[in-house]
Amino acid sequence: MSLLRCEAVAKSFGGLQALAGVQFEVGAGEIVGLIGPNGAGKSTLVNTITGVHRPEHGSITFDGHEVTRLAPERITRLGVARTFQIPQPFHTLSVLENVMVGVAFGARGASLERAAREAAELLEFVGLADKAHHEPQALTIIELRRLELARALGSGARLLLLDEIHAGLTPKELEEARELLQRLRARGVTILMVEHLMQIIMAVCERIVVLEFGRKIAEGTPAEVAADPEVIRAYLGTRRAGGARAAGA
Amino acid sequence: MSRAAAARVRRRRTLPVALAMLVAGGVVAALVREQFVLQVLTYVFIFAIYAQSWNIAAHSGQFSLGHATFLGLGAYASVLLAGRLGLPAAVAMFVGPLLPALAGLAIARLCLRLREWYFGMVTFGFTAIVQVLVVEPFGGLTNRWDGLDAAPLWAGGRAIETIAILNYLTALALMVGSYLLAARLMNSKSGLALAAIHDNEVVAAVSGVNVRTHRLMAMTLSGYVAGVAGALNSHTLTRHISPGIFGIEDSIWPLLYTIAGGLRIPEGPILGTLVVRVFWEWALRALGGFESLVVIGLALAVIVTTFPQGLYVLAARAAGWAGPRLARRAR
Amino acid sequence: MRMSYTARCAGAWVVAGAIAGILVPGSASAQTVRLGLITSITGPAAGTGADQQRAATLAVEELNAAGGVTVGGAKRKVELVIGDDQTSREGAVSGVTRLIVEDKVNVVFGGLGSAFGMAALPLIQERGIPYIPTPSTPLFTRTKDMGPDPTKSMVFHYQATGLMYGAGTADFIAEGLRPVFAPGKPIRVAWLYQDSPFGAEYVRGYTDRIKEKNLPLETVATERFKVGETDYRAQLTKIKALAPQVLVPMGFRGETVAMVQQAVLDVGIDPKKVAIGPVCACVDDPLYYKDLGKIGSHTTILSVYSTYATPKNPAFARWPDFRASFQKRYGVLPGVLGVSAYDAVHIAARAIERAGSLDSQRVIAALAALPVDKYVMPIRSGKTLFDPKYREVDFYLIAQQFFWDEKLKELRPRVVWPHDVADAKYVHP
Amino acid sequence: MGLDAASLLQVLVWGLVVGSIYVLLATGLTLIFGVMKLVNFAHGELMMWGAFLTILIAQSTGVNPYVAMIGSTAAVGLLGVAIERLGFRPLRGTAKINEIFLSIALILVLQNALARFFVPYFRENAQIRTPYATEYFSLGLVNLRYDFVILLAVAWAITFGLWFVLFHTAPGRDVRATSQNRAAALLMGIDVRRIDMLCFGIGSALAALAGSLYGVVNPFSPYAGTIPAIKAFAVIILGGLGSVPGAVLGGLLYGVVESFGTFFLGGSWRDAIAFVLLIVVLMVRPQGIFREGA
Repeated sequence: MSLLRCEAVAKSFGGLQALAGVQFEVGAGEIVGLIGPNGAGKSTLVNTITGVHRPEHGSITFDGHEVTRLAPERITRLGVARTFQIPQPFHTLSVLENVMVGVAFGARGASLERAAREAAELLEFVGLADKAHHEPQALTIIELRRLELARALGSGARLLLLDEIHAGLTPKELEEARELLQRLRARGVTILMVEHLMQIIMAVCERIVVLEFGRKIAEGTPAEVAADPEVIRAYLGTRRAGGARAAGA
Repeated sequence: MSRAAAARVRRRRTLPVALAMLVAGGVVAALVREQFVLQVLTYVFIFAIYAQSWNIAAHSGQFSLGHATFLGLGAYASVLLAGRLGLPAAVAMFVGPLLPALAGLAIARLCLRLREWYFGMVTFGFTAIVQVLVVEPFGGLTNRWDGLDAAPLWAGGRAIETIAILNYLTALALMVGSYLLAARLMNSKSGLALAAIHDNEVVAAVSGVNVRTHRLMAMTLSGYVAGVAGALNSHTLTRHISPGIFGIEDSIWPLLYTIAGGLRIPEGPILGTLVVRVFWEWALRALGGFESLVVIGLALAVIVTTFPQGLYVLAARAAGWAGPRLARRAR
Repeated sequence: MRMSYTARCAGAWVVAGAIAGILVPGSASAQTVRLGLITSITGPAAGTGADQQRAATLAVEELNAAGGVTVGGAKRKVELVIGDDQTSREGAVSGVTRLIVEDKVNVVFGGLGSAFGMAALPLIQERGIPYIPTPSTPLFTRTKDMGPDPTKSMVFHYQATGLMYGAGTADFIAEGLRPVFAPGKPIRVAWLYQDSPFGAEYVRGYTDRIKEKNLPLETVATERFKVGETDYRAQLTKIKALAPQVLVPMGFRGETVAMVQQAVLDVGIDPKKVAIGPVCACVDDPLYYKDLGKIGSHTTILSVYSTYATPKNPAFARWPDFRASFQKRYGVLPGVLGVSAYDAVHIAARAIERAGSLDSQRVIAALAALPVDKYVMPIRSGKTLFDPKYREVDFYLIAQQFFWDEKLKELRPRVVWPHDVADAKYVHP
Repeated sequence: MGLDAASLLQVLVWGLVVGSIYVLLATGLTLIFGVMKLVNFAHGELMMWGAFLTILIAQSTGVNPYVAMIGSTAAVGLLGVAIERLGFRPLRGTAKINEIFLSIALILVLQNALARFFVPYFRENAQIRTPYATEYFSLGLVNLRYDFVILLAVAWAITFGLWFVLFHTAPGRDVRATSQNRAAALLMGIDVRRIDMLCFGIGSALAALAGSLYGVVNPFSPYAGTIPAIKAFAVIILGGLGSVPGAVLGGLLYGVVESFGTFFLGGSWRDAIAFVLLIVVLMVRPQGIFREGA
């Protein structure tokens, strides 16, 4: 049974068609990878699913609810949460308060006291317990990503959209991240992850959706996708052209 | 460790600070016989309320450059209610500000998609527009540039000194009230949402915060509080209002006072207004003329370049009260 | 724990309050007669404020040179205390407050802007301090707050009002300009005036007078501009298209200079076809003659005090002496607002002497009963200085026409109206 | 009521003249905003310092005021550099609103320091008198004073010159790079602090020039700069922050709308009408005319 369903989703900026009729599903409990060259529309898709952008065409349903034109906070409260490619913490709030925002206003809508308790637990879960009262500026990039993850989890996510949370990690850190993903899955969270690192996609994802120029060009298991001639062409092709057309994050 | 830390978040002591302000204000009233000092302090209290209203909007990231809209509308509405409908000033003072509250709501609604400079400039523009509206289409009601005399809050029959003390105490009480309101708000769940919106609206929204409602709420509340300050000012100190209130100056004061004291800290506007205003009066007195204003400007420049987090954080650090949270807020 | 926090907070706020108390010094001296001049020392009107300050200082020096003021048999020195209204309403409130509650002056006088003076009026009424305002608005003594009995008021307005100027403008246009520009027909008049209480009253005085005397004046435009505006071209373009025969540019000095220049040079209103003026008496100041330049030839001004001309009538007899002493003391000539402040000092001193006391009520009574004396501003009525009905003064207005003086490279005036004091006829260019 | 072609054309000319001054002010502001992402509200005070220094230099040396403008523009440019070094640089990285606070403090300092010297000389107002003050020629329906022609020529020459420098020279490229991405510019070896200083200096110099030209056609005082400068902010917001074409188009639009607003609605509406325009435009395009949506 599918948790998230995107049907013919289209979105353009000015003259640029960022998404042109994207169609796919994510089943409950799955870990799905979303890949594609720079400018393929991955971040735009994440933004569209979470309500930051409104699509011109198509429909998005989450858990049976039509969410296509809902405000971002409504979608979040239904159980969709995300992280950002470049971590964007609330910089005047403490690490703990950052997570509290998610707990207090997400699907659970907790009181401040409960939010503080649960946020502390989540920080423990992502390994930031000792930084609870630090300011986000004091965190490393990896810690910031974990903070984003905790905030997203705090909002009661059943579907988690992870936007390139593995970029620039060392092998050891990658291993830790992978382990964290497994633990997330153990909590029953469905994951749609945008990723450039094929290594982790191949290792973690059950299914992969490939975008190019705003269109889905392939979908399937890691092995199927890796063998798809379209995908190979797209990847080799854009390496040369360079990533000039970055869709807005 | 983490649970203890979590518990600490909620512990911001506002009631003792409010009580302390009341006590200190009362002590000053009892000891100081100098009329002029009382008058200056009454001004400080009223403008601290006004600055607090700006601070509330700023806490949600809505940095208004045209707060005089609300100050002025509150004053006009209250003065007209008292003058034309014969409402007691004490009642009009709280009913009238519903108009600026509504204006705050309307402006916030129109400006939902705007932030930073865009928001600031549009709010500034509204002040200029409201001024023309007050003068032109509503000129019959508002007496155009002649302005209106405001009914006194504390009626005659009493000695002038008594009225001055009553004005002082009223302003003090309302200032403490506005402090409690702001402090409670900032420490509440809504306050957390406003802070999140201040930092990043998109992330706040995808964390489940209803950005729209909170922005509207903050500006409506801010408009109301600013309106009360405007009404209080005209019924106690100036006793006269004119469209000049919708000028640049009155939009600048709350910003100046709040930032000097400590942005997004409920104590900030109060300390800022007190210190800046008293210094201002002193400099005008001691030096006089253009030189005094140059010195005031230089002093303000030094304050902001050396203590960009404001005087409250400076004072709190000196007294050893400041946690990291306080420093973060003021950034 | 909690108590100590409260105590610490309270301590901090008390310290802050104490700093407030220390920083704001208090002073009072009972030995002198203290006259408080409220005027613009800072802000956009500071230049004219300085003129008032100089004129008032001159008057105080004259009084003290004569030994001071006799109060109850003893001579007391006069002390001038300056309050700065910062050219703003808030500034006026704070400046007047300081004069009254801190400096404890016996009389408050002076001021340039009607709006600033009016903003401070409630304070003065509350405290019952004798007040001789010199801005022009008649509201000082005509507001309903003065109560049904104006003789209880403590305000004595010493300046020609906008209403008087407006009426004088209508009279001068009808008697002085119409015979030249529209003999036998209604004359077409366009206004460009300051959007302020002053401007509004000025126009009100003008329209009231037309109605009252049924004057053959047709008002074709009443354009306004905001105080501080420097570009009047759009309004002047509109006025030009309406083909008026008289253009009345009404505003402060800098505004008037710019209006006349922009009308003639930029918009192309031809002074040969359109009479420009009379401009407001409040601009009669040496700088107006200097700044306006040759472009102002043949324009007119309605004056209550002239910088250079002296009409042949006893009402204007004090002008040459006053100009000489001011010039001697400061090296420049005063403007009309300086003159009113100078007079106000003498009036206050005289009233205090008559009262024989510094008690506010007695000084007010003495002011109300003052007879005419030889002051500089020309007074028409003769007997009583302050009109008992409104406590205004009926000043003698004259109209002057400007002519270019090639030797001085400046404009100089000739009195052209009213006809009984005129020393020249109006010249059509 | 005066709806003839001559009047309308004349009003358009007044709008373009005022608009050109807004363009100069706004270009300076947008240049500063581009690299430093800050707005100096004391821009109008720098403007009036420019006008004052021009009149001072012209009167004391007897040179043509248009020549004196070179000196005053350079002097205010240096003043701008000093303000950036001593004032705005220490505030980098703190709350944005602190920069507004500082510029308000600067308004107090610059305005009153100017008034201190200005008032004894000129009292309330001064005007820069050029040798051509009474010379004009007729362009069919409209009259144009030589001073207006010079104003338009200087304003547009400077604007195009700046555009050329920005888009066709190496320093201009550095400025644009810093404007687009400060961190990347730093990595590319651009001395962004020098760019800051340079742009603040040039922006201030443009303000001084705008003030001098303003002082030729209008009376000015130490207080006359505040409103034009605020309108110049509105202009760059209207055009899109950091956009030079936006500043140019916005400035002209503002001048013209203001002029016609005054003509049709009356002088009371002069300031408000321009803000109505701003608000209407921002309701449709929240990011201004010439800026891509975020």
